[in-house]
Amino acid sequence: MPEISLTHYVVLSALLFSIGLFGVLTKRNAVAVLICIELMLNAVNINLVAFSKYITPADFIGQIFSIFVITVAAAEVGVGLAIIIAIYRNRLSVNLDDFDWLKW
Amino acid sequence: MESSIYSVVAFYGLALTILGAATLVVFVRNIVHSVLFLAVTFVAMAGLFLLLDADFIAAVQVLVYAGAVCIMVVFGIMLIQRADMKATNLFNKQLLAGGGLVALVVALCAVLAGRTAWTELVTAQEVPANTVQFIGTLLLSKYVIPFEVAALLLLVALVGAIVIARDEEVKANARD
Amino acid sequence: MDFPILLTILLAPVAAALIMVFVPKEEHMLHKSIAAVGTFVSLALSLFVYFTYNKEIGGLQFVFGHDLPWIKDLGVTFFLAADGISLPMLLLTNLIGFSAVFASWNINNRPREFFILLMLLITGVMGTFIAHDLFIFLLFYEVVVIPIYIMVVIWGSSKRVTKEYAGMKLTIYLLIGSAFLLAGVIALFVKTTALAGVPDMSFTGMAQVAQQLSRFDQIWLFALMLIGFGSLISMWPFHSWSPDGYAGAPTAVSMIHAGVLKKIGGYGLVKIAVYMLPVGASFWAPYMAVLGIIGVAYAAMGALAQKDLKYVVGYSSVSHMGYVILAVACLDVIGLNGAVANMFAHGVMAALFFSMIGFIYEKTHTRWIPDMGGLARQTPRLAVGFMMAAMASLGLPGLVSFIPEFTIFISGFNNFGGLAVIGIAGIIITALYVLRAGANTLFGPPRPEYNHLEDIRGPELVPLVVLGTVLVVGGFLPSLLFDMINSGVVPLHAAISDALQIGGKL
Amino acid sequence: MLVEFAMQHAWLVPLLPACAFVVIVFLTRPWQKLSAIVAVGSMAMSCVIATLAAYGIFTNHEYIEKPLVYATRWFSLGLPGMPDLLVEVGVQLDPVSAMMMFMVSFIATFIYLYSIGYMEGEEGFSVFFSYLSLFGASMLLLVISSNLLQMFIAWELVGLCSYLLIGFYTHKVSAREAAKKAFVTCRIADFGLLLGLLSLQIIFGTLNLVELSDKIAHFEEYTTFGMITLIAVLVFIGPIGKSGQFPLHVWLPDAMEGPTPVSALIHAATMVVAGVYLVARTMFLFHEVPSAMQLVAVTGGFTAFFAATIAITQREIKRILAYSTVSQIGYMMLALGVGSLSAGLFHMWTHAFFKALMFLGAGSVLHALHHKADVWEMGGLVKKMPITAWTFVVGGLAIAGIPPFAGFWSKDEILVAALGGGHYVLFALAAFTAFLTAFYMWRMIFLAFFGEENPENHPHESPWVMTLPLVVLAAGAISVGWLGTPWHNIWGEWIRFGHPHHGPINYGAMIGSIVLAAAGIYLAYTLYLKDAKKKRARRMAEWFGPVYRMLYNKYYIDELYLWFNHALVDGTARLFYLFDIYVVDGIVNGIGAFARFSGDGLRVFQSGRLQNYVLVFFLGVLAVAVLMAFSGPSATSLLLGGVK
Repeated sequence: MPEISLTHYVVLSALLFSIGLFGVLTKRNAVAVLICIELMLNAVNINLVAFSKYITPADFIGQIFSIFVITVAAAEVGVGLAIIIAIYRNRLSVNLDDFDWLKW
Repeated sequence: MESSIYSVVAFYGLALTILGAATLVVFVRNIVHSVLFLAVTFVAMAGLFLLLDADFIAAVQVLVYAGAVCIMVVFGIMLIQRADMKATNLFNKQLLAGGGLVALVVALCAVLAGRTAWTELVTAQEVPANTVQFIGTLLLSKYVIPFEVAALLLLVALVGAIVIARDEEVKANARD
Repeated sequence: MDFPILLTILLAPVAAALIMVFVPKEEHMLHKSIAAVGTFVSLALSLFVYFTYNKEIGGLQFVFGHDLPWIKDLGVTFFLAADGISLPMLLLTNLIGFSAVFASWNINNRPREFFILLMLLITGVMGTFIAHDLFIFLLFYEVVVIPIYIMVVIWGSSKRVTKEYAGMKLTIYLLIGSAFLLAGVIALFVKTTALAGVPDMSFTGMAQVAQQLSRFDQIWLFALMLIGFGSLISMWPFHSWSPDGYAGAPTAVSMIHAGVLKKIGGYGLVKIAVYMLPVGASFWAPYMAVLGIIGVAYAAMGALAQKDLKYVVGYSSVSHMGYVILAVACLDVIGLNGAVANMFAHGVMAALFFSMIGFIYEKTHTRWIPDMGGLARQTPRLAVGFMMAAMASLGLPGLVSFIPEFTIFISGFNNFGGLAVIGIAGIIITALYVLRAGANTLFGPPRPEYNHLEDIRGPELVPLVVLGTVLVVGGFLPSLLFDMINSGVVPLHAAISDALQIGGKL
Repeated sequence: MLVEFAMQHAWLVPLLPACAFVVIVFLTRPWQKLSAIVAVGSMAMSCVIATLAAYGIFTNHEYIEKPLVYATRWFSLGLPGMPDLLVEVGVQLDPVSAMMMFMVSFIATFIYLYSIGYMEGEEGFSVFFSYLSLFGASMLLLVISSNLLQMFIAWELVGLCSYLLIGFYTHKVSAREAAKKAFVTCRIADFGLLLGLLSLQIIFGTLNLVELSDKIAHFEEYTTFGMITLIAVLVFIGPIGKSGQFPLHVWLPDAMEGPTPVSALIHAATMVVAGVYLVARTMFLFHEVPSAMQLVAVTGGFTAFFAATIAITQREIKRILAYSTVSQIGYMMLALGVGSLSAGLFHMWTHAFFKALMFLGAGSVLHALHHKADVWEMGGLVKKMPITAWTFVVGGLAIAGIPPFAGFWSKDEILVAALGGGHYVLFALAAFTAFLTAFYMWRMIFLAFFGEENPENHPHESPWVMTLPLVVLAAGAISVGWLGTPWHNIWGEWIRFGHPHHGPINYGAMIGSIVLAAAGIYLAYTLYLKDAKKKRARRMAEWFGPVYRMLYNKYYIDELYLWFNHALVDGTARLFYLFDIYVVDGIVNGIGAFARFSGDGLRVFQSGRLQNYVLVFFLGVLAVAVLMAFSGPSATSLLLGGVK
């Protein structure tokens, strides 16, 4: 009987994180990058909740932490989108390859 | 420890959905489709949280991510993209380097996951049945300061997002 | 210990700067007046201090804040004090600072910012001269560097090199110099604290311990300090910032820089490096003498080849600082007296020179000597100031710079013999380039394009009057200057000799 | 009573003109006449005090051996009780300085007076008088100095005044260059003098004249003979420059660019003889070193001859006088060098009168002819300017050495001294120079004042302020030599170094010198007046073509110096400058460039793309994770800063 252990969740989380990271590194569209960051944050949430269940079930540390992560993620999406819109208004583009201003 | 066959099946099913949808998020060429698969991922993840006895998180997940975030992203896309949504979500030149890096991350994670003695960490304790009550109590007692700070953060993000995204003309009008 | 007069002197320009912050920026005249009042308060008080200092008793007087901890664990106190070496320098700073305000009277590009920075600059320089704590000394020194950069880059002028280059070179050179200095000071601090057990950053406290350091330690510590102070005083071969920097800087900065800032190097050499590390100093003295003499001859020759007035004076100041280094290397009473006195004399002279060149540039829009001539006819008062500075530069007796040079020659000739003769021969080359510059600028047929020029008048006369008076009075009454310096040098020399007797045995 | 006062307050003598300088500069500059009155008045008062003080000195034999010294501390270094360096300033009165003080103030008074007429209507009239006052003050300070450093200061200040006054016509390029040349040439000489003074200070610990003379009398206790010789030579370099001796004489003829009263005062009567005065003052030093004395004598004798040969061919009236000055100072040096201080200073004394007279006469002529300076373009001026001409003739007779005019007695004494000392070559040179002097002086006089009038000129006699000094000085040029006749040598009694010298009267030398002088005048008379129509002079110049050209071009020494200055000094300077820009500064800029280039190289990694940075960031994260995972707790604790 294959039992679902902590390891399964951790591996799932790692894979999801990797997919998100891949997207962050390789997508051109700024919105896509933002989405992929959400994926990475979710991967972390899986970890947190899984640890909460298997290691400290009574303390809810993991769950509360993940609530804060969700909060931050929401805020991040809001501000991130605002920035993207502002940039788009100036440059008429959301292609990250067009933006290399960090050079200066 | 709970180990019904349903939970095993449910886990694999949800895990496959999550990974599959996430992969599609990254690989589809239309940004709107990406967002759609993102919503799928989020919903599947809510199921996963139920499996992990985290009812409240699961609810929040559906409300915040699947609901608010996805809708917001779609609005964002509507504001900034052309009418034609084909080939709006392409890869850049870093594809190979990114892939290599991700492979390394995966490999490292695999090695670490294999090496870590998880069983020593795991307790036999059960998750209390009513999670919402505990979380509510904790958030307003032990974690009240982070909670308030988070509230403040949201407020600042709200104001900030408006300020950043607001149009110059709108600003000029507002001044008049 | 009643009225904190040194602190008042130090803070008067700061107060002026603070007031200026709250004055609307269109009020140009008001800004200039506030700056003038601020520097005048400092000048008047420092004159008062200079003449009430008790030379019979000597030592540190007007002490302030020796019990005011700044950083307790490092033994740093906000220790201000004046002795016979720092008082002439303080007076010099204020003389030049006061004149510099009037030399910049015609600045109309952001005068508020200019004068605020100028006040900070003057404060920083004063602070280095009256600080009696090594840390505070360094602190004030760093305060000085930044305003200079900004002032050069905004109000400077580009000729052979751009003002950006000049400002950058000046700043970076001085910062690198001060990095060596800082390394030396930190090492010195670590060594003395290890030796004494308690940290003490005050000059006297530290010196008492430092003089006991082993010969080897003293030698390498002194080398670090020599590079640091050497780049400040533009010792050959660390001099190349000086001509370019002065050429790029606005008049007031050139005046303060050549007049007093450079002297921080010489002052530090005497009051910190030599005083604390006499054994190291005696080891390096011959090398210093050689570098000083090279500096004298080399820079004088360099000045001879110049056609830009500011470059002539820039090289000439390197040349004059060579004498100071030679004098410090002598390590005897006459030499040290001569070194400090020559710094004072050169400060007055260089400031007058730069202010006059500044006016010439302001009026003719050129500093290129072949483009000028006959200005003595059109602007006689300017010519008088220029010639006074020129004559002081070539060490004409009867002006303030002769006696210091004479004492340096005595001491140098006594200690280094034939080598010093090369340095003394510098007076011939100096005469040649100074007279050439003066003659070709001021004399000869007047040029019609300068017929409309207005002579300096009103506030513009202040630098000439103030500095010119000092030049002449100091020339005929050298005891006014030398009695003061002597009261500081004699105890310092006694301490050095005692330490040399022990010879760094520890 | 008054004499007492004057002797005790001799410091007023330089102070009064100094005050006049200040007053003119700051107060009376706008009022020309007032400025002139201030200058002349202060100098006249100085002259009165100087005369009284001199009277006091010359009526008391005691002061010959023991000078009257008032001195005070100027500054000192080191402990008050036992200073490392003590410099005093003071007044030293003895026959030598009293004579000089009187001479300078007396001649200066009349030249100031003359200047009122000469400079009338010139731009910068008041400034001119302020400079003159400053000069008077400095020169008198030099004369009464009790200390060599004080003397050096005054020495340089008179140099400054000379510079300012030579370049007084600031708009003239030639004046500017001449002034510069004068200053720099003197500066080179002063370098030597300064080294000498430094050595004296270091070895003997004092620069006070009285103390020095005591110590140098037994210098063996302090230093070696070689050193003292070197010091004497170094000290003598100063006078070589200031007094226009070969090879630093080049500035003096050029100095004639200044207004004529300046030439008379500074470049004939007073400043240029400061070198002679300095040697006289430091005779105690030279006396110890025969070889230095020899050097002084030879330099003087050679310069006397050398300058006279140049003077023969010159055409400008003031240039001829300038070379004559150089030549006459050579005589003085010769006298000092052969050991006769009284003869040297006696010639200085008489020369001051007749040479000032001649310069003022030349000034009067130039004033009348509107600065036409070529003697060949003058002629017959005696009819229109009788006072100027006849006083000039008096000067000519005096300088040529015709008795009983002043120059005869002093020149005779020099010749006798040279002969008495056994310096036969120098004697022959000096005698021949006497002949040349008579010749070129009278050549000038015949050409300028006699012969045919030049119809282009419209001369007129000068006003009384100019002719009065001429007459007074002419009287001096006649009579001042009677102080030192061989039969009754009052001069030698008072002004001497060591014991007074009473040799037998050498009638041979006396008659010989009269004959030579007469021959010179006669030759000039035949060539330029009697047979002027025959153009013999022109033909002689053609016969001796190369020699004539060489003399006319002053032996090409100026060209040599100019070449040296341009090619060598400027070339070296240029070289130094290029070295500075390209090597020293090159290293500095090289370090800067290194930083910039390495920055440029590293900038490649700074793509500016966000995702690029994320990639690198995660590479770093990965590396840290690998390190933490596989290298055990030590690395982990290192990374986490020791936190478990």
